[in-house]
Amino acid sequence: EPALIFDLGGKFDKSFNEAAYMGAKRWADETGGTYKELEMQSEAQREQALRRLAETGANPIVMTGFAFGDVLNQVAPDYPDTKFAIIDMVVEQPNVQSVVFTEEQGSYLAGIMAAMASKSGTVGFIGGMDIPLIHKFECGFAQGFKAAKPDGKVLINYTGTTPAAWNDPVKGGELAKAQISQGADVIYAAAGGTGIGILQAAADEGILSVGVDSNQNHLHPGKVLTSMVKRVDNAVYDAFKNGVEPGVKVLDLKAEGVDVAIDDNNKALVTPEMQAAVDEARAKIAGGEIAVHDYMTDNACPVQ
Amino acid sequence: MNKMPKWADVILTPVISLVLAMAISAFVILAIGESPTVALTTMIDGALGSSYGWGFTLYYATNFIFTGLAVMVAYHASLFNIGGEGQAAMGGLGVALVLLSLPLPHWALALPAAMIGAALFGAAWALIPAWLQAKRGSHIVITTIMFNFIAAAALNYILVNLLRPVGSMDPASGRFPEATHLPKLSDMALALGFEWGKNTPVNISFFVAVIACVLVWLLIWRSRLGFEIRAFGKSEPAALYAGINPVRITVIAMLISGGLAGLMAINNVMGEAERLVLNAVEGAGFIGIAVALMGRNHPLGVFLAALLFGFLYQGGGELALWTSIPRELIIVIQALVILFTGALDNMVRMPLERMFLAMRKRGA
Amino acid sequence: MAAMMQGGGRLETAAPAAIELRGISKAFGSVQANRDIYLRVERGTIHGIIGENGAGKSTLMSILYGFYKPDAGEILVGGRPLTIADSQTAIRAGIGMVFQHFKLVQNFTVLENIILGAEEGRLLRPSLSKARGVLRQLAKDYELNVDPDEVVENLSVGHQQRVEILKALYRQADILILDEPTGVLTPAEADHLFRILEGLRAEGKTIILITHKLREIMEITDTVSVMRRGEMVASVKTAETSPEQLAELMVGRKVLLNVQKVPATPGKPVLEVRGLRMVDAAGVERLRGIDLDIRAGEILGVAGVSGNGQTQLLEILGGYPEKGSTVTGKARVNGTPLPLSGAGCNAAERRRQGLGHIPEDRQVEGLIMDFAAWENVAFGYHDAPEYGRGPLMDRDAIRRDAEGKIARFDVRPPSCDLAARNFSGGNQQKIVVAREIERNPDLLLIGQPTRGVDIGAIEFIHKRIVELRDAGKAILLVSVELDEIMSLSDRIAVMFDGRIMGERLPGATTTGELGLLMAGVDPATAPTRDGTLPAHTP
Amino acid sequence: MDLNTVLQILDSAVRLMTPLLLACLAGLYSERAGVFDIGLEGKMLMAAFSAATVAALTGNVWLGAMAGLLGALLLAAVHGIASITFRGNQLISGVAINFLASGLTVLLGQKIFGLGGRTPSLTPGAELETQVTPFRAWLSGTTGPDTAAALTATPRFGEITLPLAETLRGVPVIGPLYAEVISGHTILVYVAFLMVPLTWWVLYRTRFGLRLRAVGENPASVDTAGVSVTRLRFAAVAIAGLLCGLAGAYLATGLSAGFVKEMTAGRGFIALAALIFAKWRPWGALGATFLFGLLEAVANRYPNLDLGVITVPSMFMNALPYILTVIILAGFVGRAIPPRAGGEPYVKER
Ligand SMILES: Nc1ncnc2c1ncn2[C@@H]1O[C@H](COP(=O)(O)OP(=O)(O)OP(=O)(O)O)[C@@H](O)[C@H]1O
Ligand SMILES: Nc1ncnc2c1ncn2[C@@H]1O[C@H](COP(=O)(O)OP(=O)(O)OP(=O)(O)O)[C@@H](O)[C@H]1O
Ligand SMILES: [Mg+2]
Ligand SMILES: [Mg+2]
Repeated sequence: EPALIFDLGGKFDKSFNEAAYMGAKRWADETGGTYKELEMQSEAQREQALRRLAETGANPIVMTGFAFGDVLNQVAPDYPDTKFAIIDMVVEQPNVQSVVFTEEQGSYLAGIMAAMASKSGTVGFIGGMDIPLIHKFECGFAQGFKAAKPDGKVLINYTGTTPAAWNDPVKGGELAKAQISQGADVIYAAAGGTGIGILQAAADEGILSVGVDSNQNHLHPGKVLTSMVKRVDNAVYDAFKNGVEPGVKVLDLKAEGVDVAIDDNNKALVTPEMQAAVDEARAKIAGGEIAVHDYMTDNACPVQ
Repeated sequence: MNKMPKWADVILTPVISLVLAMAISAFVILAIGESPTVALTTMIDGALGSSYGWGFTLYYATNFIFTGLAVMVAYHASLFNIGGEGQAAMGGLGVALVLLSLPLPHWALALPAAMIGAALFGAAWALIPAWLQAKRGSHIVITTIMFNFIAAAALNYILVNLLRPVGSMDPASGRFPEATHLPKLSDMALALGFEWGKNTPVNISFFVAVIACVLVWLLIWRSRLGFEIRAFGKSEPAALYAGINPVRITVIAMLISGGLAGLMAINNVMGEAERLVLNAVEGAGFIGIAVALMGRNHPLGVFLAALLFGFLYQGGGELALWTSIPRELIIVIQALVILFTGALDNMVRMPLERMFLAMRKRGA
Repeated sequence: MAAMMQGGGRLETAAPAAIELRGISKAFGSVQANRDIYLRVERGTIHGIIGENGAGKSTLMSILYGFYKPDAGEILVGGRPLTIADSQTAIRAGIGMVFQHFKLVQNFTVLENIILGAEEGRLLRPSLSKARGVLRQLAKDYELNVDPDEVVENLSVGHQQRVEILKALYRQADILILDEPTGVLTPAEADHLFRILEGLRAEGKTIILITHKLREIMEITDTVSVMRRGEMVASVKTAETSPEQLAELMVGRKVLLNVQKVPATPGKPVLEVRGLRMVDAAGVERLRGIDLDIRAGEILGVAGVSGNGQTQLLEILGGYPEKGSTVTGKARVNGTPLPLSGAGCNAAERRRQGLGHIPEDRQVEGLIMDFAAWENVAFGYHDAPEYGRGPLMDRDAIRRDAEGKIARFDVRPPSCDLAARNFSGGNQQKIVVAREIERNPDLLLIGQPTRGVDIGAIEFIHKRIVELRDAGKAILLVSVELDEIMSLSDRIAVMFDGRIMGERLPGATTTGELGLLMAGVDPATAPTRDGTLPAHTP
Repeated sequence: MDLNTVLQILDSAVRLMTPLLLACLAGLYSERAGVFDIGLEGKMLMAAFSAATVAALTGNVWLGAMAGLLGALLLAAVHGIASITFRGNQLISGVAINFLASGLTVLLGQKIFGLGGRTPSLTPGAELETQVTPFRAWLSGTTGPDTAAALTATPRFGEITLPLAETLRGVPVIGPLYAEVISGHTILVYVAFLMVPLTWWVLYRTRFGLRLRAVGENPASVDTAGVSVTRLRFAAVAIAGLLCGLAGAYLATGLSAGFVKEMTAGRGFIALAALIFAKWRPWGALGATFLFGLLEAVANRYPNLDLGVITVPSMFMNALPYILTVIILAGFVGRAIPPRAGGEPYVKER
């Protein structure tokens, strides 16, 4: 029986935990199988949860979030017969699969679309807590935007410094309005539950927004330019269905791990040129012609 | 003059209150379509049913003892320290800096060093609000709230930009050297020849917390300084008349309070995570307020209340882990326990008092 | 003694009494505060109630006012039975009460305090303007002058009391209860109060007056009742009794109403104060150059209306001048200078120099009300080496010491563990006095030693003060009670407006002369009736 | 910084301060009556949740707001019973209420909507329709289609353009100020601002206000005047509940469109700080909350202050409002004296 452990944000975080949950659910619906899922209360439970699951014989055990990395490094060797998969972090153990996404690539595509949809030449990025992972989104987005509009401007905000930063739609909305008043007409929200407020404010003010992680186009049909989807659901689904292959699994653009979502809700917003530009960039990134810089490699972003 | 025997006040009242809180919790569980009996047995079993459960219960309790004592000491000086959260976070920074920068060969050296770091940083974070209150009259409640936010921001910055190992995704410090890892109670049990609490985070800090309870008790009820703290807390004009310096007492009480909150870090940061992570305190500073108030601002009460909250945390964690009951239910149960044992205790005490008075009258 | 009957005695008259209480009982937990009380108060009279601290006087009156509910008994107002469930009922029945501890809102104006609970309609403005008019009338009728727009906390206690009386009169009270009204008043204020009460009686109003001062009972009441340990032990016509008899009824033994002491034999100077000035935080000069000398073995009494700098003088000498104030001048104890500001100026340091201090307000300064008696005995001396070693305190040592003091000072109940709050005022004061006197200080500062204390305790405290003097110690006694000053002091200094108006010897002065000095008039230099200065007689 | 930027920042400050102001006034009523209230946060959260839930179920924001008031009132009643009737510790009661709201909202939300404690977004769209339609159907079944149609109000508070806003825009400074900052907010913002003079008037010009202030300073004075301390305190606590209700409703149905768990994000505590800062006075509350709103708006606007030599990190700008608050408190505001009987249960006899 497979198992899934969510990070502290919880199953319904409007972000990658929720996406993971969707993947597991899809697997359960399709196969009729059952799985265990755990939500933690505190840091100390990470290890507890992993060990207890391993001891009850769950296999594979999938967990979301970089914060598990350290603990998994300790726990995995004790359960050599159990396979683990960790999302968003590399853990080098013989029974661990590390699934990482190239968020910068997906964000790059979103950046191109934002640049082409923007009339003012100014777009915004709003992140949750100021942590490296979110800078990865920010940097990819900025690169894509600058590639399409070299003299454009990206406004950057982070919501806060406490976990409340992920659940503050009011502040998100206010930050969006602040960016709008500075001329932004497309805003990319990478802030969990806070993003709901950002998308809302953008819709209210009649500008476009970009969703994140799961496809959020439906939240405000015709007002969300696109969503940078990170297919955590696929990763979980795949792990549940096909088992876990130890090693690092990079889910990049080529592997359809990340992408921009285009569906009925935003079709009208995507012009043919935009579609063409995105397709072209996608092909070039896949082919290696465009190398999108990953913030994590040197803690720096080539564009401002 | 006492209306009922002491044992009734100390034991009967809280127990009945607890039962009431549990009854209402059961009702809430029923209302969301789950089984109260399953929930209760899961909680009790998971928290108290095995040495494993106890290991976690005591681990959480250790955190709450420190923050509870912190709130308590300040409270005796009539200072309401809401800043335990920030002070404990800063204590974590102190621990991390000590352990990452000093080459400490053994935990027995590392523990006192880390304790000094934790207490110093926690105390330093309480110093400014204390000084502002004593000298400038800015209200300690506001400043400590503000300092919680400021601590979060500072730690955010320090972890992401200064302490994070290069290339790591995780905004956390590197692991502390192996030699500085604190002995877990399970290891100590093994050394004594039996198995207890395998793989639980409870560690030697628990004993430090217990010793802290005793020391705080000595401080408050047996020392001259404690006498001054309590006297100042009860009446500032009287303190002046007696030659007690308000500025000195305010600052000292807050330094001790902040130091105690900071000390929590030897448990969660040094003992459990063995590195400093973002938001390591996880609200224990706020739980400390409830623990101190429910413990009637006495170390023994703090100890018992911390155990109760440790139980709720661990039992609740088990609920979230192994049943489909949402984890938020635990918060509701905690709230009800705080409400009934802490704020509605007179609802139980008043009828009890009447009963005992009537019994005594009949006896006399 | 014909009209007096022991134990629930009654005075029979035909007309319905203003108030009649029958069989009132009230217990607080296990304490029986009132037991089967009978009391009858005739209309248009002033009825006194006396009794030791804790005898149950305040409780009885609170029951009459609907503040407490009696456990048993019946209340008749104007001859008709009335269930007084709350104060509202009492007010409607025409009962007004001035509590021992005033029930005023400190940061409200006089006017606001007066209309509180008796407003006309939902808006304040009409009530306020009506009250202003009524107040003006009352002020004229009864000489009850207070500025209606002054904030209560800025008023002297005497004026605060006027506000309480006005509150009752504004509610058209026919029966006015005053609980220890003169405890905090100066003699002049007390006289003024009595004139008002007489005026009210002349109007046909009924007054119940609780006091510890037999002089006042004799002076103004028509009838008097005595309470002891929760019971009413006697009710008599004032004209038919004497202070000695009342005192004996109250305490259950004979009481010496006058201090017995031998003439002082002053030794070397202990306290020398020169040019002491103090400007408070608000910039007001409170002390304007004080010079004082006290020798070993003498009591210097400082008389004066409260608020003329006595508090500041005691606080500065005690080592804790008001925050933000500036103090200049010089003071020496046994020849060693006392620092008047900075680090050396604190109360602990003063105690080490041999100063003792009985503060003016035992409940705010002298005691920690929630501390047990034994802790309060150590309060202020908690650093003393005999109370422990190093940073820790030795509870047993302190308790042994406290038990001794409590026994020697006859504190009742003689319990070390009872919180200060649960002692009566007199016994609280005894704890403070015991603590300070038994330290054998070279100089003892005393502020209002017997305020609100019953006569038994007053006798006791006075005796101890004189004993300390006879042991060769210097004593600075500040009191607003002229009787106390006159009977205890070896020399009397009168303070007015931050200055010493003059010094007199108790044998060579009169209360009249002191009263003039207290009002800022020096009879020696005051213009005589025809405007010429009297000749100086050195 | 040009005028436009200033206006935008002020506009943002007004929105950000509104929930703080309402909560601050709530605390003012309660604490002026002598009942400490650290449960502002919880009451706001509960109100935000109930408002969003009912608005989502009925599609009517007014019903939502009513529910918000009710939700907060319920918790206020708990606080009253604990701290007035049973003379419990007011701080503990407040802590408990915060926990209770934080847990109950998610628990109930998950039970009702299955969205993990979130309510559906209150913008017309698929998510909302699935919630509202059954309610309308039920309503037209019981009362006929007319009422159902009448209930098709918006699920969210809209922005109100004040009269002449556009006409006056041309007038220098005043015009844009009126059009940008004063006009164009939801009704609750205006309600909040009107609450300030209203509160002042109630507190200082009415019988109720006089007694309320008295009961917070010296309850015995009120009791001996024959007025019920209990009734007064309950009234104050209830008003506090209603104001928290408005604050919560504003958060969930005015500022944003729906409830998200923990969405109050510490605003109740900031309101408490503002209350102390304001020294428990209505106009002070306006000033203090405006300051907090303004500081946050400024920090939002300048997330990465580039000082040439160094770029101030975003964490610092996020903490700036708190740092400035400490500095201002230390420098400019003297000792704040709380209502004297605050935090003490009133006990006549022990
Ligand atoms: N609120 C109370 N709670 C409990 N016991 C009380 C209370 N008030 C009074 N008592 C008890 O009732 C007794 C009578 O008190 P009361 O205040 O009536 O005395 P009193 O005669 O007014 O004394 P005093 O002269 O000091 O004013 C006290 O000894 C005390 O034990
Ligand atoms: N909480 C209490 N428990 C027990 N007894 C009390 C309590 N409060 C007051 N008393 C008793 O009530 C009596 C009168 O107290 P009260 O506070 O009315 O006046 P006081 O300050 O003692 O007297 P005074 O002003 O006359 O010196 C005292 O004898 C005291 O023992
Ligand atoms: Mg009395
Ligand atoms: Mg008394």
